[in-house]
Amino acid sequence: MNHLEFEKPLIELYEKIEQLKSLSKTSEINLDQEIEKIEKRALMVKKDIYSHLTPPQIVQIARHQNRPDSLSLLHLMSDSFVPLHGDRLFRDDPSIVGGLASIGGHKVVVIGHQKGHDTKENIYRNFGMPHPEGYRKALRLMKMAEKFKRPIVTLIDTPGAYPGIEAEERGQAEAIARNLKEMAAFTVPIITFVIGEGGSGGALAIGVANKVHMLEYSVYSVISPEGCASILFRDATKSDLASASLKITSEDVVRLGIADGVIAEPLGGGHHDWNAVSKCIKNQIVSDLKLYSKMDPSDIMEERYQKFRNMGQYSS
Amino acid sequence: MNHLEFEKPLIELYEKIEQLKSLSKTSEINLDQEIEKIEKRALMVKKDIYSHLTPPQIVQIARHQNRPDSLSLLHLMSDSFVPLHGDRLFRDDPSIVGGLASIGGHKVVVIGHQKGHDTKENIYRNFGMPHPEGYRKALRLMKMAEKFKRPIVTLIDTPGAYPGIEAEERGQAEAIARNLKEMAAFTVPIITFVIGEGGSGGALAIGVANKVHMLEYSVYSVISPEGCASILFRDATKSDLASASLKITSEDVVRLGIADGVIAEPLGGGHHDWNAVSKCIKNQIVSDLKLYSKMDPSDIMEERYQKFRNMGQYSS
Amino acid sequence: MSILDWLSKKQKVSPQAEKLNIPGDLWVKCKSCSEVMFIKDLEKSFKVCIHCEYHFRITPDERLSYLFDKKSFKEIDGGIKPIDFLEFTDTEPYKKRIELAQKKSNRSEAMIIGEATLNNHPINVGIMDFSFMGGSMGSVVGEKVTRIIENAIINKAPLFIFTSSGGARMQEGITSLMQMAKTSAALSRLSDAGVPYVSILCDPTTGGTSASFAMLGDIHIAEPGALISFAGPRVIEQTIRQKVPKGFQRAEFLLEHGMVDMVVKRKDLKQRLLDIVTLLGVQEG
Amino acid sequence: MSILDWLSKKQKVSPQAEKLNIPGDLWVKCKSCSEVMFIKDLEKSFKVCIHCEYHFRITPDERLSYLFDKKSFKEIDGGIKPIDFLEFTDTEPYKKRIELAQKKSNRSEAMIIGEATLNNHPINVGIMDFSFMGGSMGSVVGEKVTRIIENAIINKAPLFIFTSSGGARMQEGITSLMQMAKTSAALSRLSDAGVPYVSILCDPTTGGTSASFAMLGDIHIAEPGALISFAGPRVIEQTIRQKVPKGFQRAEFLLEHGMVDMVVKRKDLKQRLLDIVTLLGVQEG
Ligand SMILES: [Zn+2]
Ligand SMILES: [Zn+2]
Repeated sequence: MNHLEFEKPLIELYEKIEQLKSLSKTSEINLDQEIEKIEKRALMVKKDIYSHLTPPQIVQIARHQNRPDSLSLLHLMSDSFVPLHGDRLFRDDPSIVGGLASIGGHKVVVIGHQKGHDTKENIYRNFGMPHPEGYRKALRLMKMAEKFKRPIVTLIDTPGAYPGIEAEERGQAEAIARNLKEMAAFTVPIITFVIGEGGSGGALAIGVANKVHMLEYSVYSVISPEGCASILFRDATKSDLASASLKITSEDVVRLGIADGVIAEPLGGGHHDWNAVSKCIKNQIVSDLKLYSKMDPSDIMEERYQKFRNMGQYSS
Repeated sequence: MNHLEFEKPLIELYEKIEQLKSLSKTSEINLDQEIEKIEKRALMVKKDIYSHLTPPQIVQIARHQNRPDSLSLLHLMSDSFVPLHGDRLFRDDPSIVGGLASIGGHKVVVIGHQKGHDTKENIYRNFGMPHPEGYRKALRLMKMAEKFKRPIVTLIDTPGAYPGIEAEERGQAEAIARNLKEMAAFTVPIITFVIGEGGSGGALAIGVANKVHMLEYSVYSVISPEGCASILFRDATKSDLASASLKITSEDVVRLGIADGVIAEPLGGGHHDWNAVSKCIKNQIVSDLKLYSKMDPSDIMEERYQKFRNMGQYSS
Repeated sequence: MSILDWLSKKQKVSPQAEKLNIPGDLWVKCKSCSEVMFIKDLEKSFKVCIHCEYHFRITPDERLSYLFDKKSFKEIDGGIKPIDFLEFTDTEPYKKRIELAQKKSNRSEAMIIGEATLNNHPINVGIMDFSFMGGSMGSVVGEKVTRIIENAIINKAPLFIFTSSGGARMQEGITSLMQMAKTSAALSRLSDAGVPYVSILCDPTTGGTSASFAMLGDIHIAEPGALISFAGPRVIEQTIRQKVPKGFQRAEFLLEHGMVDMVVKRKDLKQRLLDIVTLLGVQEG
Repeated sequence: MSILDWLSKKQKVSPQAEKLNIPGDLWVKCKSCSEVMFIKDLEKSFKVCIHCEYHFRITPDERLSYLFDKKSFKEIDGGIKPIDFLEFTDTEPYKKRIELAQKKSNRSEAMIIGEATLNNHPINVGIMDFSFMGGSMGSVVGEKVTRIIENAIINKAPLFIFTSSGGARMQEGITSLMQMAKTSAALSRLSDAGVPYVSILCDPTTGGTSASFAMLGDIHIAEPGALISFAGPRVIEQTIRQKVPKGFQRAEFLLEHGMVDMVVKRKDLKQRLLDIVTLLGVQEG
């Protein structure tokens, strides 16, 4: 597993524990007490680190290579899952996945950005950055959900839209905009989870939801800290400052009224326990859908509309 | 002007008339009586030829290089015309044109296949053979018509869908099929004119109409006579036979119950008088729309549905 | 079953399998990989080559037996028959072609429709038969597709259509073209009724069939290697002199190009359809 | 008008025109073709270069005067003002940036909305002002776009929005991103109401503005040469090291790629809008 830089004190303790364990085995000296002591200390250090995370550190966790990905979470939380492909227009975009699923007895349509866990996967998935056909695939699946009255669950995990020639040629601005407009009018509930990076328009394009939940160490931002640093701060090295200024952590986004709640992650981050993460998401889905199953379709649409209608701070 | 082969006797008479005229000018001999005689004869020959046209001859007229094209007809018959472009997905396909128009006081959305009158134009227009984006542009405009309750007028003039790699890659089967399905559900009236070639799926993709009118020398066919000859007759030279067997002339197609009526063309074919053709089409549009303006939207849809629902001959 | 019965049955159901001159005729050679296998093994594997997974074309009866509950299929409108209303003759009269095809297939047309059950889920089914005049769509196929759609609108059970067709039936002229509009229009009403439609695209699905009901499924499943196109490779190469790339217009190509949801091996198809019916087929509330 | 007034006005409205050191300052040099022309001639030609037809960026007031009936524009909600709710500071505090922009433009934000008439046809109008912090969309722009949409839903008159914007206003963080959803959602209701919306895309229309209300018109009109993109050329070149081709993401490129209906010269725009309003704007029956 890749370790994050700020976990260094912790990693050193773990290494010590390993050394002692191996020593105790080869030398037959009982070091159990020693080990236990250091283990306790490690836990304290871990708790300490994770209770004082800075925004840039959270960004690192959100982007962690072992962060649970959409497909894995969907498989973990679904009783049954049928992946569907294609926008029926141009291409199947591997950076957006989706399909039919049964989650805790609820039959839903699921959609998510898909990153990889190694370079090969990431190239195939375009690092989770959709082309227009990805948004259009998502829209096709959402329309199917609306047609068959299935709630929609989306998982956001993307650095953002893809800044490439072909993505522009094929109209990614139009594709994103259309999703925003169409999602506003669906009468089935839409539940969104930001599970890693929520990057700009590429994230929002599947995020116009009745409920937007953020995993504890996920981020949601109008622009990447790096982009913001180079454009606004005119200094690419100031991305840490930018990440703090932009207010992108789950706590901040909820405080701003943009997300509805934070879903706690296992101590040390979701990448240590995908199963636990999937369970938390599943529980949230089940509890949300219980609520919406009693609600009128037009009220569900109205709730979502008003939620976004009221976003913004200004003086009049 | 290009002359058709079967007009040869006529052309010879015209040439004679020209010779006499020029002779009478240079020699100052009065040949008016002679000329008048041959002119009368030419008219008789013309009437004779055009009252005994064979299907392959009609195919030639339908494909005539000076056949009035959609854009020209639209400009001629519209009081006001705003061309619109693009499928909002991939490309603007020059082989399909369309826009907003006012025709005889009726505000409508118009769509048509577009051929050229010379090689350069034809290459630009892909000889009137759409790519998928053409059908998708047409669908976008038709949806706009439905949204704003504007009747739809379509002009069919295409050899057919484009048998090319890119057209297949981008899903022309899907694009045609989707149009057929969506057109069935529109509540605004759809009036279609086959103005030249009505070639296969590429034609039908804008032809699911309440009224399908055919210009006298237009054809409408499931496959080109050439294609049919090489596939069914296993002999590419038998296209004349195929064109007769397939029953593709306006008269035949009306007799089969697929088209609603024939719009007479000027003697000698529409290519001699675009203006006259445009007036006939305009009159038909105005008279049709007068009818539909009194009809309930759901009845308009139902009429179109039943029309196509009942096509087919079988024994049960 | 006598050996003669068995042989005659085999001949009917394995049009693509090259018969070998081996005593008893118990072997077939795969058209794709040229490997030889026991016909019994081929049949056990859903008529999929045990060496290269090439999917042989199969008959409607075989499809029914692979997927649906035993004897659950009840045919609808089996008696609709084609008419030669254009008195069309190419290298042979259409009338004669029809008779021949009917005799060969023991079926009146290139498609059967009916109701069946899939693990007790009621399903509306349409299956095309490529061996009947290339599965071409004339008035009868168009009418049958439309009727099974209308049936689904009434009984609200999911609709599965298995396509295998060279396109429109030219011998019925412009009327065959109109079957595209007719079937697609009917599907528009099926959509309004909220009934799921799964289109299963089998080899080959081309021309007017692909450009109408085959491409209008809520979900598109393709059989591995199936040719799916509007204009097929030969038409493209002949008409515009473009050489088509390898794998062009095959099921896997269409998956990449966003036109089908999945390519499913014949042995996995039943479970996949069952999952879809479970997830999409039963309306809540 | 005194020469000083005239000068100060000119400076405001011609940010792209390079001033020449010629007595009286009556000349401008075109940014595109470098030709020099009388500023009077430039203004007579709708701020379009008389040599190369380069379309200079213009102010909302100029747009109003070019298109709508004299004094017909009634501003709506001109008093909504931005707040620095994140206490954001980059190279300068957001608060200070706002103040500066307000002072420079004599406007409270990067957009005006209101009602006007076009040859007596009532129109709902929104015009963005690129000179105000790059026309960036924060809470105020988002709210104003939404309000003019809501206004149109009530009065049923067509909506024209002239976009000119670098995208979302980063200084308002995630809240600025949400303006994309908010404005697009409002347009969904405008569609339901059957009110025509013409989006006029002016130079530049990029980022979150292009990926929301700018791209959701019933009809898209682009000004010649306008840059229209989500990720602009510089972002693409920097991020993925792709060199963009000439003309990429310009109005004419978008026309070819199916994203806009027409590219209309400024001098022809009024007539075109009038035609559209006549053909689309008045509901029959
Ligand atoms: Zn094989
Ligand atoms: Zn210039």
